[in-house]
Amino acid sequence: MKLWKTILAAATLALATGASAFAARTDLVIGITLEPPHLDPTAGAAAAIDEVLYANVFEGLTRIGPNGEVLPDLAESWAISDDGKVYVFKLHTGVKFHDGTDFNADDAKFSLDRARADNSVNAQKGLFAAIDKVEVIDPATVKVTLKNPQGSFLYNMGWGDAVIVAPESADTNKEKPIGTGPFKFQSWAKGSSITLVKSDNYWGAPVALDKAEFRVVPDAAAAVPALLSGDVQAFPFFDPDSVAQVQGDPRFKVVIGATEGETILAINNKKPPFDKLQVRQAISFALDRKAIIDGASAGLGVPIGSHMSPANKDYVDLTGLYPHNVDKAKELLKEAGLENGFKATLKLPPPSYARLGGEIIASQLRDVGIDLEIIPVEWAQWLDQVFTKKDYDLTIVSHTEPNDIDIYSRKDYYFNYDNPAFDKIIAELNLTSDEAKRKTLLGEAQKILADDAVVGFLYELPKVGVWDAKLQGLWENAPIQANDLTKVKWTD
Amino acid sequence: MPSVWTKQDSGPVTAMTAYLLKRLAIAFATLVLASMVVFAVLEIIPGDPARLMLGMNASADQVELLRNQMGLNAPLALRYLHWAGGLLSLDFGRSYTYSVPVIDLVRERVVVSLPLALIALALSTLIAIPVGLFSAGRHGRAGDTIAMGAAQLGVAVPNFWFALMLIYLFAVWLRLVPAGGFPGWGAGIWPALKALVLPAIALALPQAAILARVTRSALIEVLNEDYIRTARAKGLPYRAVLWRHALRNAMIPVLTILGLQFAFLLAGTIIIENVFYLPGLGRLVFQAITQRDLIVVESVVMLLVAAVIAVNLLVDLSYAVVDPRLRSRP
Amino acid sequence: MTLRLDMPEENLASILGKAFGNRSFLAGFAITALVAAVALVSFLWTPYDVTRLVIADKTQAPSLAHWFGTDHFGRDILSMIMVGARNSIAVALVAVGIGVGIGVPLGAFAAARGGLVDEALMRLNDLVFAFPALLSAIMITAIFGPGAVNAIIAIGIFNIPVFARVARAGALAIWQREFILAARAAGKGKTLITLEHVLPNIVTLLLVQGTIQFALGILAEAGLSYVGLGTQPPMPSWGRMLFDAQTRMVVAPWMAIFPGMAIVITVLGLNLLGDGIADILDPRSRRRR
Amino acid sequence: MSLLEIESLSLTIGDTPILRNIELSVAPGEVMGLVGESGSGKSITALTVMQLLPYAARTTGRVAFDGIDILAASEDQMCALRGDDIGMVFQEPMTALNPVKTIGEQVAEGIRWHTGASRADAEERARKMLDRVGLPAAQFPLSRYPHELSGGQRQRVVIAIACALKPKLLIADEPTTALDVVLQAQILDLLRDLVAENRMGLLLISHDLAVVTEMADRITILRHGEVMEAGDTARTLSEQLHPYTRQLAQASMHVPARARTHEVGQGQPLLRVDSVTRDYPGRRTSLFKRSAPTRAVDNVSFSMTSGQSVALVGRSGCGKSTLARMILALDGPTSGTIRFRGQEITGKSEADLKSARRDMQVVFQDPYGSFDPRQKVERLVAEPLHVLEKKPDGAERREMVANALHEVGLSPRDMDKYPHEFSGGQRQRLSIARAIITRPKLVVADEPVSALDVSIRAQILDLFAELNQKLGIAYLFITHDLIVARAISDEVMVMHDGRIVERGKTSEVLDHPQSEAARALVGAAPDLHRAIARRLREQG
Repeated sequence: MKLWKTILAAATLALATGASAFAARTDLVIGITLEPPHLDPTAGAAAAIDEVLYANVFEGLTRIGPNGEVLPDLAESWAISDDGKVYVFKLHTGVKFHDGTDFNADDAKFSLDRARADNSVNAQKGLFAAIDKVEVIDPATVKVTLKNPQGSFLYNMGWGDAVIVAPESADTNKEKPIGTGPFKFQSWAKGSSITLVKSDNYWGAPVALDKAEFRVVPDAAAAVPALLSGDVQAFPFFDPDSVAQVQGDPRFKVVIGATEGETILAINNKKPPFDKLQVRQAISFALDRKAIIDGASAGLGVPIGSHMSPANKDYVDLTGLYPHNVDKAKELLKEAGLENGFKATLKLPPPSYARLGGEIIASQLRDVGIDLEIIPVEWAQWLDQVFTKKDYDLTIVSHTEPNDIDIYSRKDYYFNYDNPAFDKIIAELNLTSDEAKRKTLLGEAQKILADDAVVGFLYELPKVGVWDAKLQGLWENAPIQANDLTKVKWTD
Repeated sequence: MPSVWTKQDSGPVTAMTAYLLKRLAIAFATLVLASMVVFAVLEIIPGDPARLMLGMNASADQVELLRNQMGLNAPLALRYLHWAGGLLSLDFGRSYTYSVPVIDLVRERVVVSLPLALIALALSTLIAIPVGLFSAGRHGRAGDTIAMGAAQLGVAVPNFWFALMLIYLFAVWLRLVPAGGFPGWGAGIWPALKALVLPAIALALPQAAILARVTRSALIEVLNEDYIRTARAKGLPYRAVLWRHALRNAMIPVLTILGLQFAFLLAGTIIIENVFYLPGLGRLVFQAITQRDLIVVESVVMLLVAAVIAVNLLVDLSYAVVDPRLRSRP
Repeated sequence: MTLRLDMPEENLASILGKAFGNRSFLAGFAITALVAAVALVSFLWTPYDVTRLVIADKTQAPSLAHWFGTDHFGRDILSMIMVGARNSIAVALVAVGIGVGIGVPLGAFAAARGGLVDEALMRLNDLVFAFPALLSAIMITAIFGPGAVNAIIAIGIFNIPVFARVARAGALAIWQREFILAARAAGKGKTLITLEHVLPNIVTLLLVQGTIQFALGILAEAGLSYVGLGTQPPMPSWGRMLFDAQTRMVVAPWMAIFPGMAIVITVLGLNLLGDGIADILDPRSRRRR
Repeated sequence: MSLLEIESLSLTIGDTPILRNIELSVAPGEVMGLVGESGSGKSITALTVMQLLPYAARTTGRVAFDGIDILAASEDQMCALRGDDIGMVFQEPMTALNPVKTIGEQVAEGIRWHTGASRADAEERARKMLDRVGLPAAQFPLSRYPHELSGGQRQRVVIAIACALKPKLLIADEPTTALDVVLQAQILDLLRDLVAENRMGLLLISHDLAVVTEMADRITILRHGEVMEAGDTARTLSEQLHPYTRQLAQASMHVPARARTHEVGQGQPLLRVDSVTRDYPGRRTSLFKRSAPTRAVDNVSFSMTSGQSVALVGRSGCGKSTLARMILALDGPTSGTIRFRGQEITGKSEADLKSARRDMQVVFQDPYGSFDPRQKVERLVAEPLHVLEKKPDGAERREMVANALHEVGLSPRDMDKYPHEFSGGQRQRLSIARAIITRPKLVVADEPVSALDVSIRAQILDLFAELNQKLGIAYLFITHDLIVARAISDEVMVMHDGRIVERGKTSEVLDHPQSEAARALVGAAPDLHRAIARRLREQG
């Protein structure tokens, strides 16, 4: 390895001369599993876009911090009216886009209006649904008026889909992204890698890295050798299943963090016999979460009892509700008139948590008499058949969006779950910004979902990061799917 | 039966031209049929590319809007004609997922896949022909048995498994070459070639084993021909007969297999490029299939089919170069 | 007449005699029989139940309890290889069956009819050959859903032109023989001649091609399963086992080594068998691949 | 001193003895004829001299060429001898030349290899040599490929290769067997002249006693790998002291005894061929044009009566076989009609042809290729029963097959054997049994004895004659061999370039040919009687 030799030579030189001010390495190759389809975070759902660009190339009014907190970004401060409907953002000045154009309130207004327009192809238009109007007060001030108060508005503005783009470059961002961040886009070798370099005219604190390459390593089988051979120095989202391969190797740091990914065995609540509560509860009793986590996630991941991350401050521990109990599960099936068991299908999307977990769950449900046929599907088919057409019995998926318990109240959502009591709580929650009140409501919501055994709650998807032991500053947790490189540096 | 060789033929040149034209016409017809098959098959794929591009949270209206923008709502026949017409002018349309012209994607990938296939082909030929010659020359003796035993083993090894073993041996253990990835030709010829070494070996070895066996059996068959005896009766030693008389006559089955292997190599790159995560055509099409990027799948498959047809045509023509009898064949 | 060292057609006894003298045949037969026996035994008995996952026993190295170790779900790899043999054989065999069942009649028909019918069928063959087989198999299984049945169909489709071509070439050679003229002079039609004279005389050719396609079928199934498009869990398959093994090469290399060797040995056995049959029946027969 | 001297040569391949104590010598300028039936070891003897034997062959004894011990010579020494001092001509001109090299290259190659001559010099010598063997550069440039030449021309090239360096010994292994009689005569003349010019020794190997008698000064007769008799050609063959020599000579001249012959014009014709023409489409020369079609059979008319035996003779490629196929309704004429027993058989469906097929059967040339190797004799012989209106049941069928086998001199027990268990002569008997099982009125026999050794041939001809007498079957014999025609036919038709150029009583046509084509055929045909007579006359 030429690169290694260079480093080695340099290190030896540094030792020999005893120079303490030796400049640390400033380049980094980061492995990502999925290649972004394009490079415009405001025009696509793919998490891979954010993984490369969020906080690095593009910035929003606010941003999400390493632990899920809302931090100021292009807006250095804001004021909220008492009724919670008007937000006035004070913007940083002297900020330039990478193409040299200035950033000001017009760009902010343009970005928000573009995202919520009728012909917008923004994948998260819901984030902007509450906005009534956006007004430019002066070049450094923008005022946003909501139709109704929204507790999560500041958080929403921190999403990758809400980053600020310039009217001059908005249409070409897919190929050549122009943002205000500390890194600017250099090149994209399709199917292979995307390279970012340090931006010289960055307004904020300077970054340590000069160059960052995001290399696409699609499957875990290739990731391990790439890491072992030094081709790639960091995999912030490493397949937990492969973690044993590098654990114990002093060259690497394995960092287990939390994500907002509730991994669930989703159940089609309207399809018999899953419309029966006993059947769904029987499934919950049949699940041995420890075995699933051991087998599908290398023992990493925290069991959950409802749709909420254990890291969340509003989390309620409901895992004791359905302990692993085969006899109880059989009993419930008998109550439902299915003592002879039944057959069903289990559609599995590509990620290893689903494919591996699916095999284990199929084996566990077989123990109580439920015979599952495993059908692996690609994401496209999953979106089409399961998510859109709701043509499924059971499926496994991780819901990685943060604070998304409201999905159970959505009409026509693929769970086919309909509970007016739950909907009422969510509606109330949306109008509530009082923290204590919110906590109570969220607790109730979690309880209802667990009682109804809407889906089989499995575990919180761990965020397994593996990177060179000398690398510092990568996120440990993943409140959102992003690789924020602003604090990353090499140590010696 | 009467002799076929009559005197009134108008010479090998026009016969050759006619043969060429006929082959070209057949190749083109095959291509057109293939394009229909590809288009028809891919149109029944379940999965909506528009939905995929927008993700889980998009509304039906947004999806419909995008479908219209992408031209997915036009009638089938019209879409086929549009697509096929585009192919002819090398306009393959725009990728659904990358939203760039497909031709650009293809151009970026071809510079990986083509050198890979060519290196593998060269490697397998360079291994196979000498081994075949060696074995045929020692027909039935220990050297032949050992070489053919090795070839049998080579044929039986799945190339992806072989690739895995190579990675762990040469990249992870010995760290001689990268475990995968491709730095791009811009990084210099040597690093780029280095990245292609293991994949090329993994692709080439099973093919070399097959080719060596074919070369050997073709040579042995030719060595039983009467004209070999004539050449021996001239006083040429065995080795000279092998090189001067047998090899060229044994080329036809070898060329046939070489042509077939090209198709194998193209298909083999799909798995091998995935194992080594090389950004080649194989991985492009594999990803495109999973992402339902139909336009890319259609175009790349057509390109591969066209390449196979072209190579077969080339092989047909090379028969004529090797064998003068075919030059005057109708 | 000069030296005629040709061997005219022979009887069963001499064929058997030669078979026992042919190393290639003996080795191939022994290996193939072993694999078949293992597959058959797996119906009655395996050391462990391959459908039961014992997560607590996952990725154990080979030991007396588990000769080939265990996989990531704690299943016994030896047992899985045994059951996988059954699956590989079934997929490859049915795929060959599709090729023979459709390809041979087509090839024989083309040879018998000649002219435009022949030309059209052969062009159709060319069309299928123009598609890289593995790529198309991946496409087919990806489109119609991964699974053993679709894998069989995808592999089988590409066996059709192979057998059609071999059957046609063999049949054309038979049609040139004088005994066919004799049959025609006896007033027999093309169908009858094909059934009575042509097919029995190309059986050996098809047998040799059959073993080759069988071996290729096993490789193809492994390839498809390896990219996750072949046989689906909980049914174990060798390619699938390699797919599972590839992410665990460092911690559990036995997961990759043993199934890989199972594939190599089986394919080797079949190829040796095919070579042996070809040698025994016709020392000059050209092998096709 | 002899040029080539073979003393007590024995050879085995594996455990099978092939040659036993062969004694043979060739002096410079002498022609030695080596005669024997198939499997007698003629070719192996020649290959021993060349040291081109199969790996498994083991030799004992002594073979000396020009004082060099060939059995002990190294491969390098042999390479120096082959092509330079010993040349060899093989039987099959169609395959003896490398199809991908020009004739010039192939002739020049040996010259360059042995003399180290420059390319230009070697080509010049090759040109001269080809000119000498009758292929002048004006018509046959060096750049010709073998496939552009006819069989006879190719054999001339092979001779040019063998004689290019004026070897001391030329070995010719059945050099004319694959050629028709006219070409055979030309090639033999050429060989004779070359031997005389260069005082070469010639070892001429042939199964044809007549050919050897015409060419050889001395003769060695081989059987089952042993020398039966050797000596001066004329004396050996005229005295016929050894019983095997006598057997060979008599079989070569055998004429079956036939009680009566049939004349033309008795009653209604059995077969009537009216202006039949058959064209084969020409080669495609461009996308839209074809060259003129090849006319294989050109406006042929004739008729045959019941019980008559007619021979159709002609050089290879004259259209005999095409005509035969059309008579058998295996091929259709381009124009003209063929009637069998008054019924038209051209353009009829298989079902309509059934009655004609019952009365018309065929015997083919190759006793190996004309039986499906996978079927037993019973099924093979019974095959024509397919055309009967009422299909016989199993027992009836076996009885009919048994009868047919009996008639051709085979045992009904043979019914349960496979064809490979029979010798070539026996197979031809099977072939005849198959032809007569439906009691046909006409049997078309396409070169039925030309693949057989002379002694077997005599027996088969007897069988044909016997069946003709007993069953009254008419024969149409297709043959290039005038001796066969003379032996078996009442009438002869001579075919040339697709036309029938002469027809008449067998003895008249063969003794007093009128047409040029017939005269050429008769003149070129080797005749043992004539040859011995001439030898004796020359020697006084």
